[in-house]
Amino acid sequence: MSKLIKLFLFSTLLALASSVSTESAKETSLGKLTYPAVQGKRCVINDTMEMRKNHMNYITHQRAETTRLGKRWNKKTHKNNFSIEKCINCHARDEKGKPVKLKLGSGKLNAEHFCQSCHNYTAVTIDCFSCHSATPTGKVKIISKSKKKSK
Amino acid sequence: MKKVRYLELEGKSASFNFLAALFAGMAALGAWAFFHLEHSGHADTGMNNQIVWGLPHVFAIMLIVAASGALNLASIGTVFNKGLYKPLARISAWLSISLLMGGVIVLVLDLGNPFHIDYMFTSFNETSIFAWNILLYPGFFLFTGIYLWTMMDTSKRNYYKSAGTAAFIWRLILTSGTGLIFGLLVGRIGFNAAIMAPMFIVVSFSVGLAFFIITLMATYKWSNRPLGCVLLKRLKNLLVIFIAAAFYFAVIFHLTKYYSMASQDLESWLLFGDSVHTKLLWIGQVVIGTLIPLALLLIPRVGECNTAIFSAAVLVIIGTFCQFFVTIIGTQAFPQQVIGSDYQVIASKFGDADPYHVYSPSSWEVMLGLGGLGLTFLMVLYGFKIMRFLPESLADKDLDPHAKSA
Amino acid sequence: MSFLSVTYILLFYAATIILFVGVGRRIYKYAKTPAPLKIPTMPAPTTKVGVAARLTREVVFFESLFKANLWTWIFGWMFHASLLIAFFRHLRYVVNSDTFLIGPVIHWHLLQLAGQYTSFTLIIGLAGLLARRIFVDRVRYISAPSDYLMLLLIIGIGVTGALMTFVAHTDIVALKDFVIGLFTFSFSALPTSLLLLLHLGLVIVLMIIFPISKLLHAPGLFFSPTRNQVDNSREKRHIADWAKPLDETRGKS
Amino acid sequence: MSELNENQQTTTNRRTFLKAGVATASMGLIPGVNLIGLSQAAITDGSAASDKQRWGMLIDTNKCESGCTACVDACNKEFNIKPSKKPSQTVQFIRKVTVRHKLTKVETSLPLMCQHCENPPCVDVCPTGASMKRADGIVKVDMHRCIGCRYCMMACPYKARSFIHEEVTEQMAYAPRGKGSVDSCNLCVHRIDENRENPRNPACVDACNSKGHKAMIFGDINDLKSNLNKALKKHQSRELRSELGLNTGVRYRGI
Repeated sequence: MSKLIKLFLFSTLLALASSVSTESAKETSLGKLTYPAVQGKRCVINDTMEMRKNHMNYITHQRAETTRLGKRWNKKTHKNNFSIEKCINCHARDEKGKPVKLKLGSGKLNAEHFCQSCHNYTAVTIDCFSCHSATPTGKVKIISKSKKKSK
Repeated sequence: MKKVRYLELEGKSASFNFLAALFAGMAALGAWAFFHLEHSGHADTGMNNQIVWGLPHVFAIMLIVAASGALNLASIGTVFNKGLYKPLARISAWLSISLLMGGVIVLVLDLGNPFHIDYMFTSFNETSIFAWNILLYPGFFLFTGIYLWTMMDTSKRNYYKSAGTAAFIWRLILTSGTGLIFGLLVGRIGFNAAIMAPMFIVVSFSVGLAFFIITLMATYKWSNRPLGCVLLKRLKNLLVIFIAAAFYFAVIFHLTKYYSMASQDLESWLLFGDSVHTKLLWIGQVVIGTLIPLALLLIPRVGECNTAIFSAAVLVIIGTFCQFFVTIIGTQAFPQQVIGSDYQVIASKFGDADPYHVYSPSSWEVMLGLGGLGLTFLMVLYGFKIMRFLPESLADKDLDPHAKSA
Repeated sequence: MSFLSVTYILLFYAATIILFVGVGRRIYKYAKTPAPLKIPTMPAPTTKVGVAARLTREVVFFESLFKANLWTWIFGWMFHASLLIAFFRHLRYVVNSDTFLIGPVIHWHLLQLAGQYTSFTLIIGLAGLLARRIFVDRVRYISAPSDYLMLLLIIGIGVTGALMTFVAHTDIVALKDFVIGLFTFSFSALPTSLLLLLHLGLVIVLMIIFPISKLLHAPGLFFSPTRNQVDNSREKRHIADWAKPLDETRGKS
Repeated sequence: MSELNENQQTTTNRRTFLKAGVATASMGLIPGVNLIGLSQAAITDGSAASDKQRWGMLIDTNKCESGCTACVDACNKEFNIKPSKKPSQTVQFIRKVTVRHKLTKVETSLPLMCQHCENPPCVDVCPTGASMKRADGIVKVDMHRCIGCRYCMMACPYKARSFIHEEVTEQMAYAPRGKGSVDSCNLCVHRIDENRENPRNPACVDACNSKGHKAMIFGDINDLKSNLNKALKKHQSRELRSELGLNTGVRYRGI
């Protein structure tokens, strides 16, 4: 047992020494992903980490209220509108604001699609788009050319 | 009465391996069909917006109904204290569990969104008899499982009778529930009838017993175990009564439906029309499923304790299949009265004016149904191999001596 | 990169080395240990194919446990089957949606749905095994602290995993970056979530403990003479390797 | 079961169901656990559909032209419904039927769709509560819960529902619809929810009006000032399959 402990202590020291060199973050397949910012209102929750973790909780909670009780949030004025339509409308676009389709011509899922990019990376299937439209409608105004997705 | 010894099947014979391969193949077909339909949607089935429940449901309902009927033999032994049947109780209970598993699997795999199945338990709609049925199935597994356990574990002998009674009551509720899936369809003239519940129970008696007889005779024949004629004759007499009772209920059902003006069109089309359902009803249900089996069982002849009983049981299953086909699909096939009894629809793009809706099942549906059947018998086969369900001998001399005089 | 991330990275490498070297050594030892006698549990298969089939049944269904003790089998099998599904579900941290595994090998959607619920069956199975050690007198008597430790350790892993699925989600994109980083030696920070740290910490402990614990029954099963021997003692004389020279000298004399 | 249960059901999805138990067990143990259910309670500021309203329709079959399918076409366009490969599997929300009175032999043409019953059999039979009635009387399908058992189609006296047999592409953003679920007319709920005080007509009604037939009047039955309420008071109307006592929201005049 004492051997193990020694090994760990040694490892930790090594870690501290090498932590500087491992600092540079690597580019994963996600690193390439860009999406435009939309003019005016900020996104519902301006916290990428929070949305990455809990987007389904926000969506599922509100979808029950919308579908079953008829609670709809004004698409333009309400900031806490988690309708999937609104998500898609801003996010499923390329840098020029053009809609990005979820499925490529061959029927294969498009890893460039905003939702699919992460889901593709983490191999989690999406159930939403068997019913919901995954393509934006209308137009959005783009202010910044593109924003690198922060790691 | 000798103490009954139970022994597993050895499971090494060629016939065993052949059957195992056959049933596994059937189950694999079912799985293939499921994954195909899950991918392509129900577009590749013969079901449509008129015939919304098709062949898979016929298979599923028949297996589920047969499941509760197969438990009958165990109930007669335990609840009604008929000693002759007690050695059959384990086979009976295991067969019923297997049949229910096969049926429920088919029912579930036919769903449009099988991956939403968890909502069945998390958002339960208490006004839906279907939702109640979904609770009744696990309950049946639980009660029958406990019952089986009390039979096999001698230390739990004290609970044997109460467990058997509970399973018996549960199975009656279960089959009533299955019948009421159709009996409570207020909008469909062809279903909506209280008699559906008892009719399903009586049908379960006959088809469940038929499945039991086939299983018993085939198993004992192939494993070279003795199976006495006295026992078979008792089963034969039971089968006669059940076939007759099921037929009686069917007659009353069709009679009342025919007598009511609301459903007379539908009934006269079913009984005297030119569709496949009429043929299935008369040739399948009446001739093959009722008259021939009754003749086989009742006309005195040599060797009646073997071939005749087995054939009759097979025919009863075929007949019951036809009956459910007509009940489930035939009733949907006749255009529904959508406006009111004072109006007749003469033109519609949605088939309301058709003489009847045509249903031609695809091979996927057949495969799904056969998959359920395959799974059932795979479970039966391996259950017999792994567990001590089968009495070593069911020869007359080894059974309850009082049975002979009774 | 934080001190915590670096620690976990190093611990993972250390644990992996310990696990593979340790288990490898054990397997080598098992393989070298002679079986002096022909002792397959009867009835045993008489051919090598039969032995393979028997071992397969043993691995997949836990056949002998089924025959020995039904309760233990129910909980044990439930736990191991859930563990298998959990393993497949965790594959998403190393492969992406384009993997060849999806489709013909694994029905991903089914796996995700099943995986959520098997976290419960996993915990229930382990809880049953723990209850067995606590409440069955005969088993309690022979239970060593390490028996409890193993159960509690895996229960801990299961519970923290389930909590991350159902209560406090983890940023799995960042987690995957971390895991991929371990494989490609281009390191990413570990997302700081207490549950995740606990979960991974317990996994590391399990990996380290594995080669010196009863969990070695996993590879050990394949080397157990009662299971892996052919019942051919009449047809073929069985001589252990170390006995061969002795045997030869005896033959000559 | 009605009101209370409806509200309960909306908040109970599988996640929260399972979460409740786990959360209770873990709250004391883990600091920083974010109970999403609690944090979200405050952000719902849309208003729910109210039972003070009941949406319905009066269809005057005298004004309905027999060859005209404007309502059906408009519906198919509104929901982007395309014909299936097998015609019998095509989705239909509304259809035109021609009926003949058994006694008088008078032939009448009328549109037939979900009748938005007060006591809908489809809602009673649905095992998961996916088939549902909103507080304002709209009967529709919550596809998130629909398991695709088709029992509602068996139960509906009007054959108003369709099963979606094949994959759907290019759904309208406001009207999700997908393979394996059941769907039906929802009175264009997306139009109603835009402004419940003065909603746009459903697509079929708009189409009928623009054709000049004006055979369909849509509105709030409970609103005494609505055209629908006035028309229903003025004219004798009937519900289809009235013997079932379903109290439908869609009424017919002239048959």
